[in-house]
Amino acid sequence: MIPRRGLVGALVVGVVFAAGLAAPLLAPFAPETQVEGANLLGPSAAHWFGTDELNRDVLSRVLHGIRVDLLISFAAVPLGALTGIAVGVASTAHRVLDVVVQRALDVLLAFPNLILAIALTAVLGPGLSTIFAVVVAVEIPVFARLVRSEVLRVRELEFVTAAEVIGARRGRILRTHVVPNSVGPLIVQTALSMSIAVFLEGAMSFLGLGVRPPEPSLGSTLNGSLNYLDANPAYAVGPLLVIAALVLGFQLIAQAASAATRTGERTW
Amino acid sequence: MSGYLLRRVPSALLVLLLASVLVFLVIRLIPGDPAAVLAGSDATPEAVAAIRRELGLDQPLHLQYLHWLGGLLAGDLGSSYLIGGEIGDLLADGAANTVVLATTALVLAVLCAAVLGPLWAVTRSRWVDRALTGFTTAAVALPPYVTGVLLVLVFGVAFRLLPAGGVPPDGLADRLGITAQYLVLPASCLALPVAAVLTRFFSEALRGELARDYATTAAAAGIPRCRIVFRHALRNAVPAAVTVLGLQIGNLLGGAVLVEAVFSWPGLGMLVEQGIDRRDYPVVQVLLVLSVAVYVVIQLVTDVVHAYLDPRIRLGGTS
Amino acid sequence: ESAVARQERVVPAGPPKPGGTAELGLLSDLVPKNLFTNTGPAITTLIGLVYDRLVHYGPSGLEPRPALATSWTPAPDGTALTLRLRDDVRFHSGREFTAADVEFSLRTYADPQWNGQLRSTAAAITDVDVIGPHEVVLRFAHPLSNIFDLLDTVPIIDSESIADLRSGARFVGTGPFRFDGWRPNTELRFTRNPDYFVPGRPYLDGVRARIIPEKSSLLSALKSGQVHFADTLGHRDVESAVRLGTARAITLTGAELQAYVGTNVTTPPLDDVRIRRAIAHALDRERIITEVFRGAGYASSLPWPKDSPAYDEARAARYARDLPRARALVAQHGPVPVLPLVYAAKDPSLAAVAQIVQNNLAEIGIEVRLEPLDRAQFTQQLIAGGFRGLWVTTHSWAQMTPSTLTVSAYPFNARKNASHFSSPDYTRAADAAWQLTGDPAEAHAALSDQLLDELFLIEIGVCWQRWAHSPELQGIGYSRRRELDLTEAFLA
Amino acid sequence: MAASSVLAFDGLTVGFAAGPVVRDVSFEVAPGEIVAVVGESGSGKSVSARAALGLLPPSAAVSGSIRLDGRELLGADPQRWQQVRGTGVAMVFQEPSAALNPVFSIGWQLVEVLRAHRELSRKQARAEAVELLAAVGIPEPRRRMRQYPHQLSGGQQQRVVIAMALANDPKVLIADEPTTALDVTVQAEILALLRRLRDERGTSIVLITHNMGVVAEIADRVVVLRRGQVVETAPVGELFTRPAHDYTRQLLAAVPRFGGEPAPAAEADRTGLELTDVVVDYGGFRAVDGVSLRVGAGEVLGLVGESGSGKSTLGRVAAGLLVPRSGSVSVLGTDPSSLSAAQRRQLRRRIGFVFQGAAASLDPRWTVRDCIGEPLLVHRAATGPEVGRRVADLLDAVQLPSAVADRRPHELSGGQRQRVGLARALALEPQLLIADEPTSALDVSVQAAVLDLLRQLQAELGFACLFITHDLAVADNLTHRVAVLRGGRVVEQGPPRQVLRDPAADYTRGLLAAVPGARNPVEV
Ligand SMILES: Nc1ncnc2c1ncn2[C@@H]1O[C@H](COP(=O)(O)OP(=O)(O)OP(=O)(O)O)[C@@H](O)[C@H]1O
Ligand SMILES: Nc1ncnc2c1ncn2[C@@H]1O[C@H](COP(=O)(O)OP(=O)(O)OP(=O)(O)O)[C@@H](O)[C@H]1O
Ligand SMILES: [Mg+2]
Ligand SMILES: [Mg+2]
Repeated sequence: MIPRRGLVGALVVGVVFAAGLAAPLLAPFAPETQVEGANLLGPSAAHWFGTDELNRDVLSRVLHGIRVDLLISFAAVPLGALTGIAVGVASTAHRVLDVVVQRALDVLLAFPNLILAIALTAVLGPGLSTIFAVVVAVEIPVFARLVRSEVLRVRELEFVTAAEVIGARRGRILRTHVVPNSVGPLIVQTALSMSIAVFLEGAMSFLGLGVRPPEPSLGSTLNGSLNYLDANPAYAVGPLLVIAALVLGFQLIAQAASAATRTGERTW
Repeated sequence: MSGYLLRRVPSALLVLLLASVLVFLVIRLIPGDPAAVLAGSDATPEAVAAIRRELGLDQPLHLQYLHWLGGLLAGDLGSSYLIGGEIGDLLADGAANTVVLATTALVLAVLCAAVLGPLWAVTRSRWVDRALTGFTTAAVALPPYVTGVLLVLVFGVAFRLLPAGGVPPDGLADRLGITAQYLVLPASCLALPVAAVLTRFFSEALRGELARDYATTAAAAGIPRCRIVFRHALRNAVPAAVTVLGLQIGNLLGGAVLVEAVFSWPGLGMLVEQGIDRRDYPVVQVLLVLSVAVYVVIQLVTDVVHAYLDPRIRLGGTS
Repeated sequence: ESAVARQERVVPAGPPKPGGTAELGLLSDLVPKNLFTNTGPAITTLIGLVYDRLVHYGPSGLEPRPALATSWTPAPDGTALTLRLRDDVRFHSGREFTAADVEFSLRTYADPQWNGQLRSTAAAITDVDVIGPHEVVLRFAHPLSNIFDLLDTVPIIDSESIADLRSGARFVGTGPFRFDGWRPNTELRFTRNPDYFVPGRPYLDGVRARIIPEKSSLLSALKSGQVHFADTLGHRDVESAVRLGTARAITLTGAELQAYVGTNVTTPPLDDVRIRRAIAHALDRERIITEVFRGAGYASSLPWPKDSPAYDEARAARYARDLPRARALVAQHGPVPVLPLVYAAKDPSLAAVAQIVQNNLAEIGIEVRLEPLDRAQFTQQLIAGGFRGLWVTTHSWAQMTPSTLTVSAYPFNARKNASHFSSPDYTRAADAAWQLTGDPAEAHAALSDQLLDELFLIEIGVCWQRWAHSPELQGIGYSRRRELDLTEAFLA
Repeated sequence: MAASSVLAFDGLTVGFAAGPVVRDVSFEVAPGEIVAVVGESGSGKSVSARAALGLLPPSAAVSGSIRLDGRELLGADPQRWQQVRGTGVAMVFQEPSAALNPVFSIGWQLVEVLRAHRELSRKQARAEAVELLAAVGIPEPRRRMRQYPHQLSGGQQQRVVIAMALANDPKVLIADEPTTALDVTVQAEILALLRRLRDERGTSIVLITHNMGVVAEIADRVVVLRRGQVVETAPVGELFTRPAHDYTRQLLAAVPRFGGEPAPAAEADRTGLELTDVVVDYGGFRAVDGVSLRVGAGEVLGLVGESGSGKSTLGRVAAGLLVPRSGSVSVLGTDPSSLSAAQRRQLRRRIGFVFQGAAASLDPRWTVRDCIGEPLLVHRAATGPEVGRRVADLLDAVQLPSAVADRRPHELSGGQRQRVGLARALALEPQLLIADEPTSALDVSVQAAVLDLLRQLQAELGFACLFITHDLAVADNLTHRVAVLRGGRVVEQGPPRQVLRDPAADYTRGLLAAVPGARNPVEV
């Protein structure tokens, strides 16, 4: 059942991914095309999710919008996560380094996500690259913290001592014993971070810091739609469906992955 | 324990100091000029320059910083460029509102995780599992500004069951019943994503604990399932959840920016956002340093909780 | 007890009825230091409720009507104005209002630190001669065509509490409501001024203005009956509230705003007026007015509203949408690089306008890159003239005496403006209109022609703001600068 | 007979993905009867026992029947299981170190168990818990109540687990190797306790053990298991005198006996390990108090002594895992604490270490192949397919079927895990082997084979060996010299012939007297 769940999740994410990649082929319109007179129309055969306040086809914008979020979920999050894991693991290797890194992370973590987003955007200017930077910056300390606390826990377990007695190098022990035994929470966190990245992108556009118009993204489309709920509710439904599908997919994959990495089952 | 705390304090102070420098610099790195905001869009450049002089913005950065820090240390938070009042007064109101909102949300989230996490970890029912997967998906997929808008539309506008936003007109301390009604929507909205995240981590950690031999031993002794989950395994799973909760506090404060906006809840989130928006340096500086301080304290608490819960840390040594 | 029930009110029909507290929702909070800059709903509400002016314009036309000044006599050469004042007016502090307060208010307004929008006009008042407690003569450096604009604008403030005004602790005026308190980010409270000089007014016992900085929340607050009145909602929001039957709309005719595309005339290709004209011909003004402003306004190539003395139908229609012509103009210039277009990111209407403009310009082969900035940066760059290409925003002041626009609104300032535009002809036309050196009609025509020919600001159209209020709150008025007037308001 | 049995296994079959591991096992336990289950390591003893408590992992397919007082247990609902567990059937698990909750004190955990089935006040429960601890022979029970599992020695942990199983006066007690980690004196006490329990309360006991001495001493009936099947069931006397099955005979023949004499140490003059005046403190507690030991190259030193006397602690000191408070350590001629990290790694290449708790010392995510192959890879002693070959050889040497290579530790039996740990320690042909109870979980036939292997390797490689055991017969058979430890001090050391047959210290004499079966030696 659990592996099947992973397959379903992968399928869902895969479909969204493919839809994003194939957006230029699938979308009936270019995302910026302003169709004359089509102001906030409801769903119709020509516009499945209706049109937005600037007469653009919502479906086309959602399809193209997926690309932005995919880039963030599949590039920014992994980049931030890997960097964070590297930082977190490295910091456990050395006492002084650990103190320095932890305090630096404290400083970073102490700024709420969105505040970081607001500040970074104000410095870099709004746009995709800024969102990318924000997501990376937000993820690094989270992963670093998480991996560190896991590493500290696992490091005390006896099989790590066993590897030390064998004469394995610290790096090897970290790589082969400690980190793999810390992956559980990291997997859960990765799935969450991927979801949260979509959310963060949306929140930034809610605060007017999102992608640079007229480029579409799921978050900014969703956010835009909220102002026109009574004119065209389908406008909100489009991006919501895709976001929900993505998040569900991530979650199913994570559930399957953590089940696969779990070392025992409850027997009672 | 107290020795441990004492050792942590200097580094916490260091973090605060570093953060204050960072806060100060970052805010000034942001392009935009408070004087220009003050002067308004139809002002002349000369007027702007005059305002800069008046606010002391024409001085070198390090002097500005030292001046501010000196003030802070002397207990003077400074005054807002825009609002004109003492920041201390300005914060008092907002802080009360945010603390109430965030704490309520935190309690809701923790309660939710405390109930759903174990349920999820223990259940072998497909339907419970699916329902929880669905719930956490929805809670993470729907950002607070969407849930907020929807909640307001349903409860505030369509059915008029609860206030659509704002704080109780006679203050939070007026009538608990009334305050609760104002709090329900924003607090749940803020709590939802945190609750989902916590539930996920907590159930995952619990599941791992329940598979361990000591839990089997307890089960073999005939200890009721509930008790194994809540008394025996919980304590082992809580540290991981506490780490995540510590990380989530930041999200909670960030989420407050959105939730406060959607529910017109006049708290610090709103103050920060507007402060940045209008380049009200003193306000933003103080607020950010404050949030760093809150965070540092929470980290301290997290560490203490870890140590308290795990005798191996508390007493040192492994067998 | 239900919090909703607490705020629920029954709506009996009937004539104006005293009593009750009006609940207002405002989109942004007060900045006391900006009190005279006429920016933001909190300021316009505060000024409208707490302060009186010397004269006031009606909803249309520029005929002054008595307010604190009962009558006035201009000097024949136009360089002085004698004002006779009411003698039955007291400040909220209890102090009597006298001629000295007129002098103090005008002088304060002229002080650069307050950034009063009509400061240059106030500064042109060389002397204020207090003749008697209720009579005063204003002397000017030169004739001022817009002196009544100033008198309609300047709030009469209390000299004793000026320090408190700056810090936002106390606002003392003579208006229908007394300022009760301000909780930053939360609310402003006012109570009825029992000594108001209009007998029996105001009807309301008090006013509470809540700060609700998020449009959707403000709309919900209105729809759910939490507030009686919402300032500065989006046009579509007002429509939706009206459609739901929970609200009525007030269209602020006479207090017009103008949307425009600004150009930096020193950067190529915008230094070529042909490109500016091409842009002007490319804009789909009608679409912007109907779709973005939901029909609340009309397209025009000039800032003047229809009831302005400077309005001229032919001139207003000068740059009709004409794509072939626009393309031809671009072709004459040659290839055009990508142009940046800056706008304030948080305003959905402006974002929409910017994107339509982008789309329009794409049609004539001009590629535009949108650069959303936050408000602080936008304002800073506007003031510093930092825009490298185009920008989109709104301006005001064309609804008053035409010369006010060119001496007061920074984008139009003949001496220094964000477009880096200067020309002796424009300066001369602006001065002529202001200082009344010739026939006003001619001066206005010259000014309009300058604006149309040089085209450093490309007007999109004139638009009206809309306010929404619940049917319960009736008798809402407003000034020409969108200041809220609740003197006649009552809760039905 | 069916009516008189408390617990009856009938055709029990348990299968995992790789196939059945318990096949059609049937035997019964009468009231007040002590049934010993013996058999090859990995023959399905623990799996059968767990089945009786409904504690098999979800991946196990169970069929057949297990009845308690005539009522079927298999397929019971959670409520019934909960009632049965602890009072109907209680279990002592094989590996005690993992069976205790690390974050709660011993006392708390005992009180929990006591209150699970009985209405006791906290105070009453505490008082009873102290009694229980005393009954299982834990010294200073009141102080231990406040201690956490990691502060106890392996044997102490095991006794706590036994105390927990006894707490609710179960009808049937299933004890899975309850005395493996105990020295003989404590073992004798525990056996006496079990016997008393049976006599006074009529408790039926299923004793899973590999120690034939224990079987002889306490069991009424013996069930012999091999490869998941019952090969023989017989009353204890009959089994020892007239074993019916070949395997049983083989088993009995493999029982280690006093009197084996190893070949003399090869080059005992070169020093493999030398500890001088070593003192180790845990917090305020002195676990090792001025111990001096020397193990010559090619020599096997047996370290025996009561549970909690500091044996494992000394082992850790020798491996450089613990830096003593004072005293000096010399490992293969160098002091490990003076070395750089790289030098220490090189030193460790030459040391093999077997942990007392095999389960915890194996990475739960790794397959057996990875675990054993790790030292080879770390020191580049083998690469590519060569690793697989070497691992297969090692598995073979410790009597493990090659099929286990792809399993992960939690899919192994206790004895199998222990051998994996041993194989890993031997992988690099160490010059110093520190083995902490390396054969405690092995049945006698496998144990004999493993001891043979060690003897043979020792002869070939001439490594020095610190062999920690509580099994005096094993010590007698394998070691050149024996050191007896008590309360952190060496009370006696010398050749086994002298120490174990003609002990000078009273303590050693007590130890020897307590060896099960010593009074009525097993006749074959
Ligand atoms: N979870 C599991 N998955 C797969 N195989 C398992 C699992 N648990 C046990 N086994 C296998 O089942 C067989 C029986 O195991 P069991 O633990 O009952 O042995 P045992 O008789 O108790 O041996 P020992 O004396 O070594 O403890 C072993 O071969 C073991 O590898
Ligand atoms: N981390 C620790 N903290 C406190 N006390 C400890 C710790 N580890 C061990 N001890 C104590 O030190 C003593 C010696 O422990 P050790 O593990 O060396 O015993 P042992 O001889 O190996 O016993 P066993 O045969 O039971 O394994 C025991 O009394 C134990 O309680
Ligand atoms: Mg076993
Ligand atoms: Mg030990």
